[in-house]
Amino acid sequence: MSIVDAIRADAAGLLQTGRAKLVLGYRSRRGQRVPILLTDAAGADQLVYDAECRQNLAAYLRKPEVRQHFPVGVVAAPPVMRSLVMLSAESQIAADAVTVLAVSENEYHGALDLAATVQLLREKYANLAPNEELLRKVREVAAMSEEERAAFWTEQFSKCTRCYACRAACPGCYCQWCVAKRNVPQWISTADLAHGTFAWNITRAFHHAGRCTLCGACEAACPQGLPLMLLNACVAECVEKEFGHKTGYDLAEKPLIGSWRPDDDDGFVR
Amino acid sequence: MARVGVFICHCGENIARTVDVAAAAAAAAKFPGVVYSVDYKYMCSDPGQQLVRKAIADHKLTGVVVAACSPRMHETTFRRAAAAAGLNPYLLEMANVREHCAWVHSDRAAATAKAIDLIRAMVEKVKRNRALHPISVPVEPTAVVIGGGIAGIQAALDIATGGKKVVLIEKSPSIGGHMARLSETFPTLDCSQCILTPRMVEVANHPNITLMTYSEVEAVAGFVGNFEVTVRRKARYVDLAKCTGCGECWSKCPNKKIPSEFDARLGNRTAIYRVSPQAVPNQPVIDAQRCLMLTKGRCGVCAKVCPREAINFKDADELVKVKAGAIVLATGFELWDHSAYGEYGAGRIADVIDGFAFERLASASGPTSGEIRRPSDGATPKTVVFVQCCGSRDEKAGRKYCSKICCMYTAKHAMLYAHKVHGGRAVVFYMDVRAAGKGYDEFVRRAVEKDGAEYIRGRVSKIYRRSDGKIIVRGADTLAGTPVTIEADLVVLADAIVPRTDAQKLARMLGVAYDADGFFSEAHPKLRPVETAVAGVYLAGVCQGPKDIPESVAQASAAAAKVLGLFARPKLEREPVIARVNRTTCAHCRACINACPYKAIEDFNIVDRSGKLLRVVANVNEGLCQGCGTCVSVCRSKSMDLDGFTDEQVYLQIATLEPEESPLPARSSP
Amino acid sequence: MEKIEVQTEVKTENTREAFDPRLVAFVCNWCTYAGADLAGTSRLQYAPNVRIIKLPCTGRIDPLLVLKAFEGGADAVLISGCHPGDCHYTSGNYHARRRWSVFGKLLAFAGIGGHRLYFSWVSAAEGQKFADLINSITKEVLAAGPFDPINPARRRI
Amino acid sequence: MKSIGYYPGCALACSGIELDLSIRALSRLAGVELREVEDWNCCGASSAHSTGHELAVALPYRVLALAEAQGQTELLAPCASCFSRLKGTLVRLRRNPEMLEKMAGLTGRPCRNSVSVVNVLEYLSRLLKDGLADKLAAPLKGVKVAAYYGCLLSRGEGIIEGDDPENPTGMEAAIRAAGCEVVPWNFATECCGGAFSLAKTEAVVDLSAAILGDAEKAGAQMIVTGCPMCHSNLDMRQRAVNAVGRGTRPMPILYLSELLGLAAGIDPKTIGLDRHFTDAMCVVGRSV
Amino acid sequence: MAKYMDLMPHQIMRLVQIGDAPAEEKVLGCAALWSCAGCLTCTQRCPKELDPAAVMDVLRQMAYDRKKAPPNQKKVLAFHQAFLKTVESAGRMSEFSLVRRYKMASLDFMSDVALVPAMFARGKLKFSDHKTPGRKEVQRIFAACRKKGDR
Repeated sequence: MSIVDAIRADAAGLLQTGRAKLVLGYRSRRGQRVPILLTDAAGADQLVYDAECRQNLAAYLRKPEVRQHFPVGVVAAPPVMRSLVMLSAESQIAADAVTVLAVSENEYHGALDLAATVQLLREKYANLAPNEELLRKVREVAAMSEEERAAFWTEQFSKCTRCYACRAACPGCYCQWCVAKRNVPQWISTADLAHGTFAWNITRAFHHAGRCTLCGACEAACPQGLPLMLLNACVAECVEKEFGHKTGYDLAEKPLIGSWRPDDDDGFVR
Repeated sequence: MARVGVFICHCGENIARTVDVAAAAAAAAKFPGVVYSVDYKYMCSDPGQQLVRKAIADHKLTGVVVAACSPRMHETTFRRAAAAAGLNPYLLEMANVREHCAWVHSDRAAATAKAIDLIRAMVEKVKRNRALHPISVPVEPTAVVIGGGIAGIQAALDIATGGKKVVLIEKSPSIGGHMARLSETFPTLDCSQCILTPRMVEVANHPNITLMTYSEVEAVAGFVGNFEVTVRRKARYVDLAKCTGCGECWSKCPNKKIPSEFDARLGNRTAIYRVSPQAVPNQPVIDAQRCLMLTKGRCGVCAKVCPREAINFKDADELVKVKAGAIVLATGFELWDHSAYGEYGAGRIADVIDGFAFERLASASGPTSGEIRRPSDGATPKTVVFVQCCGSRDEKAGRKYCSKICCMYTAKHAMLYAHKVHGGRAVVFYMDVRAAGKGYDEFVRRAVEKDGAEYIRGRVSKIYRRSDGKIIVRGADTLAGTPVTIEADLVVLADAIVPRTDAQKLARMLGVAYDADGFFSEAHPKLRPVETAVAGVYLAGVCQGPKDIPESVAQASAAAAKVLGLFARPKLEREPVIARVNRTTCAHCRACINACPYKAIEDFNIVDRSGKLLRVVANVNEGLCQGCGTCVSVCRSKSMDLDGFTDEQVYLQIATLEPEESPLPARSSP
Repeated sequence: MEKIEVQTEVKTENTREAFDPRLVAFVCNWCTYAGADLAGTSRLQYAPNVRIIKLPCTGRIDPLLVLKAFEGGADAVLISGCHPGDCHYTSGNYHARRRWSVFGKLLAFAGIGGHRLYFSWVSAAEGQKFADLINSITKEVLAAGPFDPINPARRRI
Repeated sequence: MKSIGYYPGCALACSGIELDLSIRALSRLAGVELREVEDWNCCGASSAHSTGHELAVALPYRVLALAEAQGQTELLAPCASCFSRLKGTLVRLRRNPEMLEKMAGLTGRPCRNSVSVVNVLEYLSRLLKDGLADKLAAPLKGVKVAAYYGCLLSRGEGIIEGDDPENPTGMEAAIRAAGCEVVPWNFATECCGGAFSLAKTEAVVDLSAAILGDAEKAGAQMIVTGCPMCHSNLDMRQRAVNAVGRGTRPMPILYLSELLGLAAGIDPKTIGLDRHFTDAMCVVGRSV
Repeated sequence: MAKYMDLMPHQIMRLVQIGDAPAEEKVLGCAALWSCAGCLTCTQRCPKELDPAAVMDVLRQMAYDRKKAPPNQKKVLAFHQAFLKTVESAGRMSEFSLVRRYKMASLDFMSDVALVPAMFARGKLKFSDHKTPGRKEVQRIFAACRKKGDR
């Protein structure tokens, strides 16, 4: 049975047995891969899955209209699985709220609960192959002089229209009241000026430190093509190097920012 | 609209010398929201404070900035003044233009500019200050005293006599601690037990004191006024309610050859035993490791002979929870293990003993009934060498600090020896004699001049046992500049005083800090010597640092006074600098809950009228929160804020740092 | 005597209306603020370019505050608190340290680093260290020059 | 361990010859090749570091440099004095790269300071671990031995990792392996006067007398040591000790390597047991 | 060896701390320096983690350079000089020439003569110096150190 058939079968099964009241998956529309929210087993044969399915469906779990249908099933590739684990660790979804239709490029692992998902991740996807292309770019930017880097980002950020598509696409951005919305005080200026954009993009990247699974949804969602993954990768690399932290492999994971060890790096302090 | 008053202090010449205070006052007067600005020679003086009070009244000020010294110096002073004038004290802020400006700069122009900046920042902050009110938490008027040595006993008695309940927790089967093991005490040479035992009995009989011996603290929860201490009552196998302490059991116990810890292993005890004849409570305990019944399941003699059926082999540990408003730590000390000194025989030489062993030898109630006889063969030593600073003041193998009491008790030992063994020779090796204290130096001189102790200034380099049984002590006489060798019969090492090995575990339970050597840290070395940084936890005795008996007692009474002071009021007021959650925006990611050093943040269920759970959010326990604000900066949605240092207040301080910028966005809607 | 030299340097700069670096220091109330007080009571001279903002603990210092400072025209930002293990709140500085080691690297990657963002532990007893710190930072920033022209975070109207 | 660099040092060529012989014999038996450093020079011993800092470093440096150049990674220096000079230099140079530079210039022999130095106790216990222990019979069963470390094998660089300088135990396992009994005594780490044998003979005699005396009182039948200086002092000076009237019964002074050699059944003469001043052949019930 | 010292090690350390001219005179001129066998016990025991043994070495070197060693210590000096001379000439030390040189220098002919034949008998003394091929190099090292004034 092909991967897609297996997903369809399991999705239908979940909905029939009531293990899920809703299944989040992908369908194809004019060659595009777009999300689909299934409540009826009959629709299961619309489900598809392939490398084009880049959206992180975990992002939908914060939406009331989805939450009211808990428990749900979610078609999830490894990065999405990790997002789901992260969300559970941050008490955003209950352990029994989600069934994972665990899938990857070339293998389908069946309908798993979160515990089983963690096990799967640790066994098969403990070290997901880093995106060489991305890392190369990161090194490129890192190699620039400070002035060059500043100029590079000023230019990049100048494209940002502050549409917050990146935020909408990201499962980690579940705050009903994002800091960007705060106006007393106004932490992040909404004026069409560079500094607000800078503040937004840096803050977004930092708020995902130790939480980002490098799923790529934000960059994919950005209408202006900002290289957001550069920032994400820079942070992810740092947290793994400095603190051996990898997001989404532990349901009881403590937040990286908000935990500490006495032997954390002290080198940068005078 | 805010009405801010700015008061700039000359501090005599201290500020005015480098800062043009008049110019500053003029500049401040122009700041938006400032309705009154003045400079004065001594703002902290009475007329100065009067000026502030008057201005508050006359100009209906809603905020005050005093530009003077460091807030650490006079914030309280001026906030009191504000309060006296009817302004909420937390609507007053200080701009530190002395320590942070006038005193550290010489360029008048630059200093004045900076002072104006500092004032502007504080004006902007104070405009956003909210009236705050001290938090009051109820106080449970019961004190837990941990440790039943002289310090713990003193603290317990003082608190109890003050009319408050005390729970005294002692690890061993009897209270009394180390003092109960001493023979005589310096500098008066009165018998230790004669002065201690009455106190021990008083503790046992005091209506306000609950005595928990053979018990250890397992966990501590809560905060000042409302601690909950979990105590493990170790199985004693003897029912104290039934036992009369008649002694049938231990006189019949077949297992008689157990070295007695109380007698420094110089004497023996049975498996069911009293720590000492003066033990309080004066009832036995069964040593579960040694008791044949408990280890091998046969014997049970004690049970058979007990007329009151007080023996219970089924006895088990129990956990007891105690509610308390304050905790006194009096866990005391141990002696450093001199086996670390290979050159002193690595603890393998029987006739090289520590101070406590000598105390027991000299004690009338000791294993030798007060005769000085050496452990190896019971012979009376003709020559005894005392070695001071054994492990003390040794950065390499021992501890770097001075143990403080060794000079005195060594002199005492030399004296006692001279009194008990006539014609005996007492030699004391010392690095320095430190006899500061009332009658102390006289005491040491007496040991030298009257009782003929030979004091040799120098370290001992080697101690070994010659085949003929003599203990050879080699050392230097640094005053004569010659090596010395002494053929001794007994050597007494004045081992360093070290904290209890499990003290640090206790400290971590309480969040009390301890120094590199493991002694508990006081809140301030000069001005808060009996308090810890943890509110409601106090220190008494050697657990805080080496002390002799009078000092321990003094500190214990001081701690008791602190406790009684705390208990004097039914409720207790705390600085209202605490974190607040915005429940409507909290996303419940639990980052703050994980980050809080005081476990002050917990889940809070928002339910509708029917009790149906709507959302879970974070909630700050005002009693526990100490106001560090760590939670604020881990909160991504900015749903957490810190009274007194709100995001808005800090934001505006920063914003003022760019003068060209006009100060800033709309005032916060409450 | 670096201190003195910096003093004069800064002064002449001032009088020539040339680049006068702006240093914002976020410090904790218990150690570094007290350390700065000690520098004062000991009359240690340091460059007048620093503006100290007091917070209870380094744990309270939100990265957004740093961004704000840069927006507001700071040429450099200093964050300083109690030495590890000495935190008045037992662990605020440990939280801060981890936060900054990530945020610092991120900012550097985004073009703000080197001579712009400084971290330090200054205890209540280290008045001298505080003074030296401010002087050496001021010196470095003077050397690095004004931040505005290249500062992507700077507010420009 | 198949082979190891070997730095006999001057003493082992003459007064300490038994040490050399016994080490070689044991190594042969254990199948370890001793690769002697070619063209080695004297380490300068106490004389160099008593009179000149650079010389005191330069001489050992040359040895280390040679060993490294000859492709050796580990260097056995049986003589305690040589060992402490070599190890001391090595450590100092590790701490101080400039010094390393300087020495390279001064001696014209560059060196990465990569060779590690092994002392006799360490080496022998390694041999035992690598199987020599099984080769030991126990002809000396129950002989009471006082283990004498002296200074350079108990303190400073000499001390074996994890051993207590104040009462070392590094030798005891080996002595027991030889079937002997280690007697507790007090002078295991006392100084014998070291290099003062000639210049301050009276002091050396005095100190040696004390050491011999305590060993005898402790009931030792022989003293075992690892250091040539200690050996020659205690062995050669017993007559003098008698002369000053502090004599003991003749006390054989054996190198640990000799003891193990005997235990391994090597012919006493091969390991130089017959070369002692104070008869040592008696321990195997033979006379010289 | 302390009992053979005119100044106790701790006194030497103290004088070094004082460090003025008279103290220097006293330290560099004392016999104790030349009675130190370098047994390291002082360093091992020092509770302040100082290294008196190393201090002794340095002082000895200074005293040697400045020719301060007291006359009654000439035997020790003679020994050291003899030792180094031997090493310099042969690259290695050989006890025979060491003893020969030592006796010429110290003029202490009689002591230990009894031992000499016995030592030959036991192969513990050899007439021939073992001259190393590298001795030229060793001589260069000596020269270099001497040139540097050796400090």
